[in-house]
Amino acid sequence: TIGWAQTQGVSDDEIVIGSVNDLSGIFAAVGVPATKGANVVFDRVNAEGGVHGRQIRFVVEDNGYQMPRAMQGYNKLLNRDKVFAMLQSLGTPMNVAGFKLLDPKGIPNVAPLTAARQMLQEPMKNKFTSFSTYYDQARIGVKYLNGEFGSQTVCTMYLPTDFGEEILEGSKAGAEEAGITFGAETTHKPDETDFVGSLSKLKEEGCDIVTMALGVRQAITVVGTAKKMGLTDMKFLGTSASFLTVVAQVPGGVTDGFYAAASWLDLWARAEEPAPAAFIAEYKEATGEDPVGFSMLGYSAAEMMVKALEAAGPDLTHESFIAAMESLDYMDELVGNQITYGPDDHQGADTVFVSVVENGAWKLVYEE
Amino acid sequence: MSLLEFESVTLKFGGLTAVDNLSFGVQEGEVFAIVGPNGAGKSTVFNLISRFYDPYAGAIRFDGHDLLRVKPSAVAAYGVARTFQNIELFEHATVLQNLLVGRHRHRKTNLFSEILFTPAARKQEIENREMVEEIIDFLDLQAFRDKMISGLPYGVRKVVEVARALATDPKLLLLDEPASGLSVEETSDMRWWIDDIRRQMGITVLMVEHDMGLVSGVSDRVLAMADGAKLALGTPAEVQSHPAVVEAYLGKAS
Amino acid sequence: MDNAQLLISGLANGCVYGLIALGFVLIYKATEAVNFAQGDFMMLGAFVTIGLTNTEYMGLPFWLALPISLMIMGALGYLIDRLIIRRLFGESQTAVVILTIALGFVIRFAAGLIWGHEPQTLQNPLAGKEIRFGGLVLGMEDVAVIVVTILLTWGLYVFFSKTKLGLAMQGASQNQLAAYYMGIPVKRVQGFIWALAGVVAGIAGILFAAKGSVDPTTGLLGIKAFAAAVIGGFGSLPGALAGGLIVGVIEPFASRYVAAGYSQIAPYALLLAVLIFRPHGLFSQVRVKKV
Amino acid sequence: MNEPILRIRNIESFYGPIMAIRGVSLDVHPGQIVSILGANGAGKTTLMKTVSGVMDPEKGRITFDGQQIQGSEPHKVVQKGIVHVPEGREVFPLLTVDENLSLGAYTLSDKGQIDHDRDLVFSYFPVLKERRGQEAGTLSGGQQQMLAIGRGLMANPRIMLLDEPSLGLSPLLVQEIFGILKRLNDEQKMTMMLVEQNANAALELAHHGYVMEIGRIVMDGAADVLLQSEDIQNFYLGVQEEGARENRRWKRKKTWR
Amino acid sequence: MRIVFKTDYMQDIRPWKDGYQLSLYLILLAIVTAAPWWLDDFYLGELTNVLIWAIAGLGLMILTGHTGQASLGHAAFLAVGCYANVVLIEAGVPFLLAFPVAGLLTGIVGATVAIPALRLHGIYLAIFTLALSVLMDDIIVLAEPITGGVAGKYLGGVEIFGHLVDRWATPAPFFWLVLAVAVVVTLGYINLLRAPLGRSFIAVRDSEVSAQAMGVDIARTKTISFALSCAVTGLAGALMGMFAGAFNNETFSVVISIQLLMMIVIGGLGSIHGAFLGAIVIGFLPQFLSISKEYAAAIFGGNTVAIPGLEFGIFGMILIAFILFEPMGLYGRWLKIRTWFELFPFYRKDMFKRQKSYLKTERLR
Ligand SMILES: Nc1ncnc2c1ncn2[C@@H]1O[C@H](COP(=O)(O)OP(=O)(O)OP(=O)(O)O)[C@@H](O)[C@H]1O
Ligand SMILES: Nc1ncnc2c1ncn2[C@@H]1O[C@H](COP(=O)(O)OP(=O)(O)OP(=O)(O)O)[C@@H](O)[C@H]1O
Ligand SMILES: [Mg+2]
Ligand SMILES: [Mg+2]
Repeated sequence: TIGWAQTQGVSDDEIVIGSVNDLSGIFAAVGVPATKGANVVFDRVNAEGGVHGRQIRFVVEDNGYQMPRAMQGYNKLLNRDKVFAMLQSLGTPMNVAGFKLLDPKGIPNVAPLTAARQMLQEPMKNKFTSFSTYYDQARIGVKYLNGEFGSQTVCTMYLPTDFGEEILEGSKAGAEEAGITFGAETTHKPDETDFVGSLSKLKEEGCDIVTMALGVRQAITVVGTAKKMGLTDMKFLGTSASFLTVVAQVPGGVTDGFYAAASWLDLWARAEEPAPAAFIAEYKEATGEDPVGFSMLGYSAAEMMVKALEAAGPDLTHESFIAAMESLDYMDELVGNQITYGPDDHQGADTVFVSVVENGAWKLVYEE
Repeated sequence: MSLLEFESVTLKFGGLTAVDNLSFGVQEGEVFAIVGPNGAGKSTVFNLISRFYDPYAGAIRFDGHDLLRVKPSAVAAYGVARTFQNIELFEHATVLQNLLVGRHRHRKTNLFSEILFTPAARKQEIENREMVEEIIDFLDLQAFRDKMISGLPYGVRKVVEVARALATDPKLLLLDEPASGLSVEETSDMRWWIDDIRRQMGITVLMVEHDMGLVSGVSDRVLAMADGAKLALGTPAEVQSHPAVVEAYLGKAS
Repeated sequence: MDNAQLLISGLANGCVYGLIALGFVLIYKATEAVNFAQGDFMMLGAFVTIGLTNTEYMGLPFWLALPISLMIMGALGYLIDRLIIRRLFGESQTAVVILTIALGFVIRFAAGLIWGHEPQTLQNPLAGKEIRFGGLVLGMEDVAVIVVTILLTWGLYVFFSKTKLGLAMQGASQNQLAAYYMGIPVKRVQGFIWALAGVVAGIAGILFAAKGSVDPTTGLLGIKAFAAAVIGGFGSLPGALAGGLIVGVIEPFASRYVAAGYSQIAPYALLLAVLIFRPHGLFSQVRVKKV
Repeated sequence: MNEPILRIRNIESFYGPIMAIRGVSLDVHPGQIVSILGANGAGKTTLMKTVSGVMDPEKGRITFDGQQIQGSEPHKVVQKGIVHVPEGREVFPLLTVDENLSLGAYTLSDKGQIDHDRDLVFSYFPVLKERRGQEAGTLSGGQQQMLAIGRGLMANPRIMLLDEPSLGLSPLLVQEIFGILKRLNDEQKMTMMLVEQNANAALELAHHGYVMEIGRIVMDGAADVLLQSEDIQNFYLGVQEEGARENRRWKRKKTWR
Repeated sequence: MRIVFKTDYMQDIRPWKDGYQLSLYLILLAIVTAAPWWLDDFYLGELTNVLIWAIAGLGLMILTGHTGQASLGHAAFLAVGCYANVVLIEAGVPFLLAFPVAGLLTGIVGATVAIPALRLHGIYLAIFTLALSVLMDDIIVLAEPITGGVAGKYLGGVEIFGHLVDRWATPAPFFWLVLAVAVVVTLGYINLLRAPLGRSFIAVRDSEVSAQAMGVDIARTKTISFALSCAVTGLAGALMGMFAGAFNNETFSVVISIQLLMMIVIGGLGSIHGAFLGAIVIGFLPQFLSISKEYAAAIFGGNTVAIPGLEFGIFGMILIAFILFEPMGLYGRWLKIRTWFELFPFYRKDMFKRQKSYLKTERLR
């Protein structure tokens, strides 16, 4: 029998992939370039004849980072577009709510744009993440800083959201593994713009490692403020959420010395290397803009999707796709990661890279 | 005992004494008028009764209740209804709805019976409506029953205010310049209406009015005020001929 | 020492809130409308300046870009009134409020389209400079913010209370009909105030972008500035500044001394407290209609 | 007679679907006081509003001093010298008495003239001087009415539209107001269009009178002639009075209807 | 032109004008009830969503449209209702009890909030409620033992008389549940408006002084209005939670509060129809734009994110257009259209031309 005939989102000449993303809300800086990056791949693949003769249709619903809109997006993707799989959906709560709908139908959720551990919650069968979690990033980053500088007290500045709590817990775990103390924490709101108070508190507590789970704009301000206050022995550590080229490029060297533990390498720091250079050229050709880090992630996730679809063969069903995903094992030169999946391993890359800003660019200092 | 009693009431706004040690009583069944120059404190007296202001000193009693102990809405519940000098109607509602709000103090239903619109609620609505229709007939407002207040001319609004106050079925009716803005013809209607309100409905009327024709035509007693204090109190004729009143209020010519 | 630093940084930050709040109050004072897009105006002002100044865009000299961008913002404020808000003349203020919320959506969209969604910083001559006195540090941008805010508040205050036009604006907000009877060209006056609000938003945007960075969602800061304006008493210009300063100061102190998990609540909790005890804000007295 | 300064021709005004003015024409000559009488709802206020531009007529022409002004913005009408003292006072409630008066002179810039006018207003209404600093919204009804009239005078108008200026004023002040209007007319030759319920006083003062009913002008004539008309006496001057209360619902048919 | 002769007071008290009007509404209700048979799952889901928003809109309409108290914080009450419902169900309370109790609890919370809010007017009240909405996020995090904090809560289907009612597994019964709630709330609302309490709401909205002079206790009336409004909003919140299936502190954001207010203003303040019309605009328009984008892409080419956030930008522009076109809300426009038909052919061309209008300060009340 031909399994795909019963599988939604797959027809003779088309595969529908969906995404509930943020194209206009507070995370548009992530969602927009990632979506564009993915489109570059799909457009190219489609132009070359598609995968096993099927064109890929990538349908992105804008959730504006709001739950009701996200639910409408899922309704459309599942009931109207009848997607085969989801790719790069953004937002932990939105993804988690989506699982309730995807799981019963066995629809795969691939490479969500959040590094929360919940992305691999049970049933894990149809869930695949690309990268290490915020938790691991914070944990490993803390250990690195301790090893490198002998720092003794870890503190966390975070937004009280699941994103923040993941990083808080990772930092605590890192401190424990390194055998140092977890000193203090401060909580924030996304509209906060001044951090002198929290920083003096952290100074008072003797913090010398500060992990951060803040918005990008806020992270920049924190680092700049600390400079002004002369808190030079405090090492600031962000995660993949702060690992943006713009953070390194803030004028005046404001962010110099800022660490980020992420699961990929910075794009522009490696612009000369062949894979990034080829990507930059292709992206620019396709969109007319310079890519940013998240364009690269979108691109690489789409590449992975195409690889899996190819490996699944012409008889595309959820089972064959999941089997194909689980068989993937390749080096992604663009992001600098070995991607390996297996029946019990639904997290593609496990490496955490720690980079630091030096002279307006990210420099890799450690990987694990 | 008077129905309404003011006892040495004083009210100050900053440095200004708007009501100055004022005492008077309104007897049940009479039409009592207050006159006085602009800014004498007449409307303020009304506002004191309505409990919009707390007096600085003194006591206000109505029908055995100490008004100073209760909130504004309770005053209406005791049976005091009023109109406003500057017209305060519910603009975005019809005349009928305005009058029905007047029935509020007689509400017997509660939240639940209203949401379910039980037979009791229905009966109450019909009764309210009958009562309000009588007032509409009485004040000749039939033509405006379903009109929005916002589209009514000044004169009609004045009458609607009186109607709304009557709809509360009060013991004491406070009218703040009921005839201002009315033509001579309408003023004479108003005169007969007030007369009927007192005689047929048995409602005591306390009114502020500048139209001396109306005042002397309907009122039993008149209080003249100036600068918040009592100037004269007596029958219309007495007050009108009181030299201080002529001097401060009526002017020599009249 | 420590507290002095908190205070002074809080004041500088509060001035930014105050600046945005001024924009709210300006429009409210002259039209009684609440411009929910004021925060987005500020964001736009910041991006316009970045677009003129930053080397990756037009790269004009900062001091040249400054007046140009303020002019652009003024023109924009005027056009928004002329083309959109004015069509609602005499309609209920709720309609205007909803309109400005929708306008905020459009501005955010446009900014994202033109300047992208990543945070950007204004390249400016003050960047990185700071002054120190006795262990306290204050960035030059902060100094600029404080000076400009105080001057602007004072200037606008004088404008409203002392000039004929300012008085006319207040009159127009209280009774449009009466203002017309006095011969005040109410619509033109409102156009002027929207232009002025555009300029004030431009100033706030420039200072904000110089102090930190902006992205299209920066305008959401407007909500906090709105809260600040309300704390001060919505119709009062010095009140707006004071409200901004209070919020600005409370934040660092709360983060410093209040337990994590609660500290970030401080500005809004303060707002609730102020409103409960002073229902019309700190700086305006309660008014009751005389009947 | 000289050319009318204000000429209203065939004006029709609507509130949505409701026709409030049904083709009104009237003339006001320079230096004249024209008085308009009518029951409530006749459309007097609407007519005034249409002249001062706060309402647009659907049809018809209004010429002031040879220029057409129908449908123009109200502030332009004021700049031409037409000032409207509206029904219901319409003071600026949160501004002080002084500030209200200053706004009355918004169209003028001669400081000396403004100060002089202000003193004049204060001499007419001394209580306003006492209350210079008080917020207008807290004045008593009659005080607000004085302020509204005073504010109108501050504009130094060529023609004043007065909509029930005596509303809520004490008898003494009503006499004074009419005295003031008379003086302004005599001394400064100020032209006026006056709506009054106090028909007696209005016709005593006016040169010419119009009677409106349901949006139409049903009668007009020299004021002294109108004063003698039986209908006017019956319906606007209350002469027939003493009608026993039994007859009160019986209304004599107005001959013009 | 239809003329109705009135011979009985009940004709005015009844919510419908005549049998003809009643039958129109009944037919509409029948058509909507049959929706699962003539709509596919996608549109049924959207219709359900619109109805949930409409219920929330009815809740806010009581407070803002009829009592004149602007709230920019109703998402907080959605949250209260949602969490109350889930927590009760998790505690083993059957849905048919948990649901109304969730509404009741939200009503009690609303009444409690009303007490400090009683002295606030206009924007001061709006910002007060807005702050509540902002704080709700933190409160949910802090109340982790009850709310599950940032990890959130889940709610799959519920059982009603042994039938599974679940947004995804059994969309039709879930739709009927929502429809039933909407109908019941609407009927209660209609009843309220023709009874003394509803009129006292309007009285408080239009003039507090004279409402007091009529014996309306302002504090009590506002508190009841808050309570009713929040209770209905709580019901909507409970349904919204069931619709989403999963929610946490970020679900009921301030943006939703703001959209709720937009919704009732665009629909038409002070009318029940307005809540429904507004819900269609705010609830379905974004989805409609998203769908149209596909057709546009099919016609003009280009991929789905040619312009990121375009739908949102267009959404904003359409809202602006709605307000400019009809500042009194869609219901106002509908009334005009209806009048036009009723008067046909006696209408005048510019009968609905806006006459110049002017505002007065709302700072005094
Ligand atoms: N809220 C207030 N603040 C300050 N002064 C006030 C206030 N309310 C009233 N007044 C003053 O108190 C005095 C009495 O006002 P009130 O309205 O009682 O006068 P009135 O006798 O009704 O006059 P009128 O005949 O003009 O209506 C006036 O001088 C007025 O200016
Ligand atoms: N805003 C409005 N909307 C609808 N109709 C209105 C409006 N204002 C007035 N009208 C109607 O227009 C007609 C004329 O009203 P207008 O106010 O001009 O009368 P008036 O002669 O000034 O009466 P009054 O002596 O009571 O002031 C009235 O029938 C009234 O119902
Ligand atoms: Mg008075
Ligand atoms: Mg009139």
